[in-house]
Amino acid sequence: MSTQQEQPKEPESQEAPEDPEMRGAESPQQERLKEKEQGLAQAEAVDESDVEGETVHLKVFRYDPEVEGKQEPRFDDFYVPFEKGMTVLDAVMYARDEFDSSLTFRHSCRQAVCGSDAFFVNGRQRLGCKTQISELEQPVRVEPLPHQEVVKDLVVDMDHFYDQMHAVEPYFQDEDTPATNDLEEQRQSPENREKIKMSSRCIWCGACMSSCNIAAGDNQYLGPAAINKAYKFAMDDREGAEIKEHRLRILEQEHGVWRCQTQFSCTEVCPKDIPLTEHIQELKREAVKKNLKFW
Amino acid sequence: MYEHDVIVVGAGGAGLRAAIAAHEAGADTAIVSKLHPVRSHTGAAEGGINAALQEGDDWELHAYDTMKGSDYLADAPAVETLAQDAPEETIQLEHWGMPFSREEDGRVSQRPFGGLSYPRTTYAGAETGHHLLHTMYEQVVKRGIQVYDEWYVMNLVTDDAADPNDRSCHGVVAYDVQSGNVQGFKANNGVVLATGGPGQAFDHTTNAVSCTGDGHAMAYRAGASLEDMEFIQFHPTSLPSTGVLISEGVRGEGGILYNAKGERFMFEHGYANNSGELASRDVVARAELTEVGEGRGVEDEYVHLDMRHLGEERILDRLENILHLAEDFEGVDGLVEPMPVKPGQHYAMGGIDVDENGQTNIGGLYAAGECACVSVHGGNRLGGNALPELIVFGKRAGRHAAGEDLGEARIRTGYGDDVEDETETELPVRPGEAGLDTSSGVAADGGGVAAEADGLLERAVERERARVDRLMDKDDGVQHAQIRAKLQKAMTDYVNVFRTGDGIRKALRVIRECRQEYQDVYVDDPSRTFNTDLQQTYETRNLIDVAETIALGALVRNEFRGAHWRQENQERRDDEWLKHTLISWDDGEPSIFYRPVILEGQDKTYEPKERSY
Amino acid sequence: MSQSYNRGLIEDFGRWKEFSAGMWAWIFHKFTGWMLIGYLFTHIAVLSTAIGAASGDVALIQQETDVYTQTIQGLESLFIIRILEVGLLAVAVFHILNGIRLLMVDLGVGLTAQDKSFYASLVLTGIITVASVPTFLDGVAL
Amino acid sequence: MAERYSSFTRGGTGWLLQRITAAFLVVVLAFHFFQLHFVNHAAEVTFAGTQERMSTIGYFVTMVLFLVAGAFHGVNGVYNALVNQGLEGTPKKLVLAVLSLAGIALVAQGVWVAVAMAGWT
Repeated sequence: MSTQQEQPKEPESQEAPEDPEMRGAESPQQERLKEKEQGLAQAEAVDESDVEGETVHLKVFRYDPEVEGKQEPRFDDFYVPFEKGMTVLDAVMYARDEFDSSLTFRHSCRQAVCGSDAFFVNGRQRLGCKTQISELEQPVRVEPLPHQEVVKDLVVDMDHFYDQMHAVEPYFQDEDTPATNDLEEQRQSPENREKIKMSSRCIWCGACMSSCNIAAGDNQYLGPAAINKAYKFAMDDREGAEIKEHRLRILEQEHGVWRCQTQFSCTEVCPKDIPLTEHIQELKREAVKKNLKFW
Repeated sequence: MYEHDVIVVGAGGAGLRAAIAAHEAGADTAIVSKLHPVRSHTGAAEGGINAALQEGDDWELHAYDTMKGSDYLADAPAVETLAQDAPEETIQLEHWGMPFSREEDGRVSQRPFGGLSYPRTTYAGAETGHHLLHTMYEQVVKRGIQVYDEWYVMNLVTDDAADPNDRSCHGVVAYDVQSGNVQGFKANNGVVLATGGPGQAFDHTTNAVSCTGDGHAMAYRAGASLEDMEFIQFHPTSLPSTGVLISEGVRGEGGILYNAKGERFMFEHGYANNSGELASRDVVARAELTEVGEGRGVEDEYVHLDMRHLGEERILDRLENILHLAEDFEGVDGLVEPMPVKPGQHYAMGGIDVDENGQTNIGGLYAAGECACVSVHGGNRLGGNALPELIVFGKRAGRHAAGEDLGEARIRTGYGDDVEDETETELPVRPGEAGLDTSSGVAADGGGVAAEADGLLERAVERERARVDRLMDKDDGVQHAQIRAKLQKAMTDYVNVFRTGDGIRKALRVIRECRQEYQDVYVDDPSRTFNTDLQQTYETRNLIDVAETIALGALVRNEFRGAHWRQENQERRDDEWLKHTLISWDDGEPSIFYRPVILEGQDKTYEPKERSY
Repeated sequence: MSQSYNRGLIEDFGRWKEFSAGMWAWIFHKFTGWMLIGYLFTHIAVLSTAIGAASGDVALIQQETDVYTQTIQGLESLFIIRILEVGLLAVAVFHILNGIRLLMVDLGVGLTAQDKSFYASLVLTGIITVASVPTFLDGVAL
Repeated sequence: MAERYSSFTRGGTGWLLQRITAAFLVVVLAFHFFQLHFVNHAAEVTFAGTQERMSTIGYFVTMVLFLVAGAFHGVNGVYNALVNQGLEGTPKKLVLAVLSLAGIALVAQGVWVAVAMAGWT
């Protein structure tokens, strides 16, 4: 079954005809909307002159292990009407809802916080919902994240990523926290909170891991996201020195921080602007300091 | 078949908290969620967690503020439980390492929030929900609680005793999204629904695309009642194209709303002569839509939120993330141009009818979080009250499901002696299931005459497998996206901020059409692997059920209370309406009844007052 | 990582056109590193061959016709060797400059300027190489 | 899954040594190049000149350290590059052995050359 999409001749054919029943009571707004529709084509041509035509040309990676014709990966073309503010996610959602319901990708919050929709867009790991179409060269190539097993279309297997995240004991450990019913909080200085602020922003999208050439080669390498997760705890003063040492022991394993080759690709693709390389480097120094007590 | 003591459906804040609590109570607990836990929509919450922590503040003030904010439609036992438990639960989060924003002395910071008489909102930057979600997921990892992520729960398994109050829930049927494998999950003790809000019933919402009211619809069809569904909070400032939320903080810092003519309409058109842009959410949302409706909207769709006059320095210091949101999601630079905003569906105050222990009227079935209605928020939720609800009632539901004794609940659930039947409201169409075959006499969707739990489970699994086969084998018909779009549009057009009897009736007609079209729905994607088409087709069915209850509730409640506004009766009518709207799926056809609000608290009674700030 | 199918050049080095500064720096550093270690082995081998054949005869040494001297000077009289030496210099200078950049990165200094410092290493390498060409090619005939 | 990692911490030591040798090499390599191409033009290198330099004890020691550092830095760099590309198990051990031997042989050969140059044979 081919789902190749021909370029529509008339862009307005994309617009569903207005059902008069669906409209609200007669109001000045409705009348103006009618007027507006008439002048629409003209206005858009002016407004979006910076975008090639009025449609977005998407080339989307397709693969499905059990559907004939999709077992060999291929690229499908979709032509989606452009709207101001349209993101890559909006475009693939449009393609799915209007052209091919089998187009598969993860997405949820649409506001860059759930981390579901990291794709490989025009050769770079990006969040689909956070990437404006108008900033991309066309055709917009949308592929699943590299270095991860593709389950179907844009969906990749995240299990390995989750395993690595879990490998750094990603949970607060402190044996002597006060009882909660005393309502006694642990004190933390605003400076210390500030120090871990960026690291705590990680949304587990996996873009960093996918961009990392070393993680691709060394399957056991913890990867930037997991190390950053560990950084968040290791640098948090609320955890005691002993636990920090324990955390560093996990991180300084052969497949821990040392594998980082400071290529900065993780830092560059991180949609939350977390300085991942910087955090990894700081942990390397911490580990060395721990081993050379006289530092 | 999988078997656990407690099955938690959904892995947002409430689900994770429930799972941790059930695990700590000694139950073998598992989470079944259609998303990996960290993808849950709790992560999008920005504001904070209300908890009376500081000296000078106490839980009674918090309870009072919440009752007032609810427009006296919240039940006092629920509100008082929330206010009493929130401090300890917040401190618990702190002990689990949640990175709260801090004061100079190292204490957790608290800031003032709308409708609160004391600065009691604890927060972690402008991403409190993100930190809450991740902190709790970390604790789930620590405890090794089993998580079935990307398993979509299709239905609950209940027996079908004639009276829903006599039914009990034995588990769920779910399918592994990755492989398409349908399996039963047996719950020896209980099932906790924590599936979040129904925002996708509207086409313009700040909610995630996963917020499809699955829990509401499944519980509803199984015989649990839904409560106060008509109360939907609309946020006045969401971006027009995506519905991404622009925090109230912009107006708090001095951002100004303008219409297309450049008028500061909140003042110039007299919507709120005192507070202006800082009037409560419902007032501002109505003002914006009035402007657009009267022809003063920009592009006939939205208004402008301008913060340029605050100056680059102040904006970068306090509202930096707003700049990113406007840039990333709308392509607008908030430093050089005003940002387009319009009201968007934001939160559902109503939900599955539960008591303060999280229990529904069905034995062994619990609900917590946005999908539940304890009722804490009544007619209108205060900012900062959603997150404490998750942790307080998530924990209670988890503990109770695991078999701990939390004492007798004061709140009643389901149809009982204390309810009042709906005096016939004229309905434009017959709501409820289309093509319903009533001859079989099957009430609950989990169905089958009461039998051994294993037998019920097997039958339910078989039924869902058959349903999947039917949807997949069908080669033509209607696709769910079409139905969903139609439903969402009708809800936004007619059951939005402004509601008229005629409009709601129109919506009910469209919903009926959607139901009929759904009879002909098919799944085009032939693959069993990660078939989101199939999943969304299931979700659309749930949305239809939930949308209908929202519209029905909105139709019968002929008054203006909290977020619910009716053209015909633009005032609060305490004489008649100090009661909850309840809807239950009675043999496939909704029936409506009411239960009085409980205003008697532990030590005092909350007397309804005018809600003015 | 194993793939259930072949994504061809979609991954890794097939994407070289889309590499950013840090990635290029890494590639060049590895590449120059391999060349330098290769050269080190060759260098020691050549020297030891020459030393092995060196007679140690004082007279020959003083006449500068010792095998060692002849080997070195013989090689040095070849234009191709001089060109290779310029290449070696470029390789070594880049490896040194980028190495300094990497040491700074390790110390957490100037991470936000990591791309700029890479370009700076490239430019400096170019300048030093070009500037040293006259010295390297001094006194050799084509 | 932390147990997957052994308590094998040579990564840290190796990483640190790689940096220390790097810092040393930066200086000495620059000196070496300068010495043999700018101060003394390579074309004019004679055994006599070499012997004169090499028989100075400081120069000799520096050159030997230079060799050891270079050999370690190079061999360790090659090894890490291979490990980063996913070299594991027996091949990894084999490569480590071969590279270590090659490194030792290089140092041995180089020291012999230096000694010969200095004329102490």
